[in-house]
Amino acid sequence: MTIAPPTDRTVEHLDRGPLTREEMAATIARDIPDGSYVNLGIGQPTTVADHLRPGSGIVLHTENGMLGMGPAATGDDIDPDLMNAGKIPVTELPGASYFHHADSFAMMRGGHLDVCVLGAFQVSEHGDLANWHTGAPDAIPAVGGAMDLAIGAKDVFVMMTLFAKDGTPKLVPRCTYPLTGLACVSRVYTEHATFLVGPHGTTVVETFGTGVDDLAGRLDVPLTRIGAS
Amino acid sequence: MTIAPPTDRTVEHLDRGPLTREEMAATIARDIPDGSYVNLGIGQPTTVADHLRPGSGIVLHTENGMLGMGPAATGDDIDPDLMNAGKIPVTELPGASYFHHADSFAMMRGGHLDVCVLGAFQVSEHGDLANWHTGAPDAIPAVGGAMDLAIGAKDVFVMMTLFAKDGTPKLVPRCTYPLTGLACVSRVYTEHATFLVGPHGTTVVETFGTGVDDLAGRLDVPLTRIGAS
Amino acid sequence: MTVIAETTADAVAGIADGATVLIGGFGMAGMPVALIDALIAQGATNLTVVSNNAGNGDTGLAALLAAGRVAKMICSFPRQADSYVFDGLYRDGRIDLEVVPQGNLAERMRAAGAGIGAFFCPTGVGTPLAEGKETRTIDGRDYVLELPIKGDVALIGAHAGDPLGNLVYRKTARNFGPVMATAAATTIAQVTRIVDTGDLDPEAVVTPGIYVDRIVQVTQEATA
Amino acid sequence: MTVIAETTADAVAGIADGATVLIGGFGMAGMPVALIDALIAQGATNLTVVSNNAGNGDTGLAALLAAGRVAKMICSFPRQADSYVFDGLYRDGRIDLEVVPQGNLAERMRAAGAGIGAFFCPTGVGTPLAEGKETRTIDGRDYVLELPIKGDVALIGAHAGDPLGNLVYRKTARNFGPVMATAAATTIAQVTRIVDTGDLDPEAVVTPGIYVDRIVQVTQEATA
Repeated sequence: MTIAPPTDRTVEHLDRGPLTREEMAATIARDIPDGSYVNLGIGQPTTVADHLRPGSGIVLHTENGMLGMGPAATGDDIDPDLMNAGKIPVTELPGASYFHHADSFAMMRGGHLDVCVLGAFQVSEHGDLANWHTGAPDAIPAVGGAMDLAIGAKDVFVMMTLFAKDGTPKLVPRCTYPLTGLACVSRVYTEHATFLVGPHGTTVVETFGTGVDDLAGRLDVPLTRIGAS
Repeated sequence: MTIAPPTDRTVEHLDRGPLTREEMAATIARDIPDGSYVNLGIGQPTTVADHLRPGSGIVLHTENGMLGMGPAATGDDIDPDLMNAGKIPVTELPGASYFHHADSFAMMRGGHLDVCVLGAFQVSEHGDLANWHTGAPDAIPAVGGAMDLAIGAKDVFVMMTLFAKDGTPKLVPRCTYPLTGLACVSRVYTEHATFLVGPHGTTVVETFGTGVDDLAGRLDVPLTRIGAS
Repeated sequence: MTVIAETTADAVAGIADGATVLIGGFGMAGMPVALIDALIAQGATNLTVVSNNAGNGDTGLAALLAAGRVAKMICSFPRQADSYVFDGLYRDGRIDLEVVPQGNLAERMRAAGAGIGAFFCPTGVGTPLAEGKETRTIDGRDYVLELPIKGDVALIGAHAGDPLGNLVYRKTARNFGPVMATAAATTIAQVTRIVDTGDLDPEAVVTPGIYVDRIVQVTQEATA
Repeated sequence: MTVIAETTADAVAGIADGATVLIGGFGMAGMPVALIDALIAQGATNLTVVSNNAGNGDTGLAALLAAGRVAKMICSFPRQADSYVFDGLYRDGRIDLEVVPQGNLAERMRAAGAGIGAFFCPTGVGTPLAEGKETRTIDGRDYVLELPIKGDVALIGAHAGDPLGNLVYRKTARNFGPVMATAAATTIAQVTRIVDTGDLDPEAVVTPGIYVDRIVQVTQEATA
């Protein structure tokens, strides 16, 4: 982890409900420092782009070979040769550059990106990530760039719901789904709370519509507070 | 070795003297097929360029990052940003391209060049090359691109005098100088003869001003003839 | 030495049964559809295909798969919304699959092109895709040993090429093309435009002609 | 995030004693002479310098060596007609030397920038420069295991740069610059010209700004 948490004391927002998806995206955008190089994974993480501050100087990377990616393209701006990793047409900002796949993944693997934001099926209390395979025996395995992204930035932020549809926690002592990467996640953003994860375990940064004690009762992961020593 | 020898029978040119340096360069140029990608080592091998056939389509590579290198630059054509590996100003031909050092040496190491022409202190009968260090204890070691070039082409041709100034042969059973590469040379051009070298030993292609039997008496390397079976 | 092929049939002539064929493109960007169509007509079979995906819809790579020509796919992401041709073959046990993380796919081909025998890579450490592979801790970090992926043939799509085989690409259609061009014994490029030698800026050439064996011009109309 | 430095002194501020400094250039092409001069003035010492050569004449890298700031050179070709400064230090035992084949020098820095932990390389097999290194036969060919070379700082020369740090080079002055830019924690580029954001063709950018921490404009006059 290289980016400091946004607060020096755990904050419990009890006077409101859980974050909406939009609010989660905005929270992540708030926490990305100006001038960062950022890769936003396909799906939900892509929406973080809509909340980046104008003039922040944040540069978006897409692993299919571009820095300086702009918003989604519409109408006449759609160019079949210009798409993001989710194969959605995008635009080019001034100062963009193109490079081939080996150079693009060298950029990630070499630790040059500041932040990747990814979705997840599960994250362990120490930052292991499972986001590529549910382990279902009949699933066709498909990893794409997930394993490269998992190790591809100084900070890897996960954006996910805290609980699966069946109510089981997705922040877990140990991932039961096949792993994408070991000890690679530094922060987990959910609708109920934001967590730091890593070698020292899981720390709550902020809660939304709930408190740390309540969350501790719903998760199998020991939770600590920032500034509580 | 991928380029067939220029003759299907050993030829002894007894009605003339040894080749001049110019004639050696011309002989090598004659033996490089049309359309080849070629790297000419610094020093004598560079002169091969002067003898390439017009319209041959041969493209010259310089390991400091260029394909399509033209002749040496003179006068106003000298550009301090455009030089060959010997740091001599050169020119650019239509269809040239530039690339960085890692890409340039990947091109060599990956076996994409057809021919490298190098100088040598010694070559063994099986194609080992010694051309970077005389083994003198007070010499400052300096390898440059020699070891990369030695393995950097489908065919590595050596251009050298057959005997050192003290009269000792430079085509030897086993190199006594520190090696540049193992079993990498496919052909040796000298003023007295051209040899194929490799796993099956040394074969004489052509002689100039001498015969195979005479050469066999002056070298410690068993010599065979092409077409003598 | 680069040859300008008159037709896509000429361009793909001689591809052998059992060949490993690298196919460029990420989604449809950079996908050499005309060359794949020519390969289907050419008839080579029992192929191993290396490509990021495993075909979309019914055209291009999906059509090659549907024709039964591919024994094995090496790719990062076979499963897509419209990968039903591959999905069917896979579930029927009629095609082998090696899933490779996308960056490893690129780097393993880069290694093949660059004469690297193997490399220690941090991607996938501790995951099922590293099972059975040699691992090593270097300078405190864990790595998996990865081997090169060489092609017999590469089929790539580029924007413009010259008679020496120099290529430039357009935007994110560059993707795997330049890497695959280095990794195959024979590289075949379809380009939108063949320009005169000297028309490409030497500073901006992405794939030097040394990597390109055959190029063929395929107009936008023909690929649509 | 790239910072435009007003002066070469600002550009090299903070380089620490004992740092590993990658210095671009092949001969004088691409050599960041103004940055080296600034480094001499800045005063950092006990440096390890990685560069293809070990200085020419009395200026640039040779001047840094002459000032006694370099404890070790890692290079491919120290010995040149005018490398007398290095030669003297070496013969006096006042500088350490690691000689690396030129392509391995480039590839080891490329590995550092690309997150590769080590790689098996065919260059130098069976030679004195492979002594003591791990070797392995892969697919019938022999290789030597080579480790990354990381820099604390890279000093490189480029042609033009924009405020985001994107760089283009000129002709063979490109050489080691793009590789070193990826391999150092802090990359500092001297450029002949700083252009507006958007003025460089995105297809022709050689070093994306992500690799460049500081750029400083040095006019031709100032370097001559």
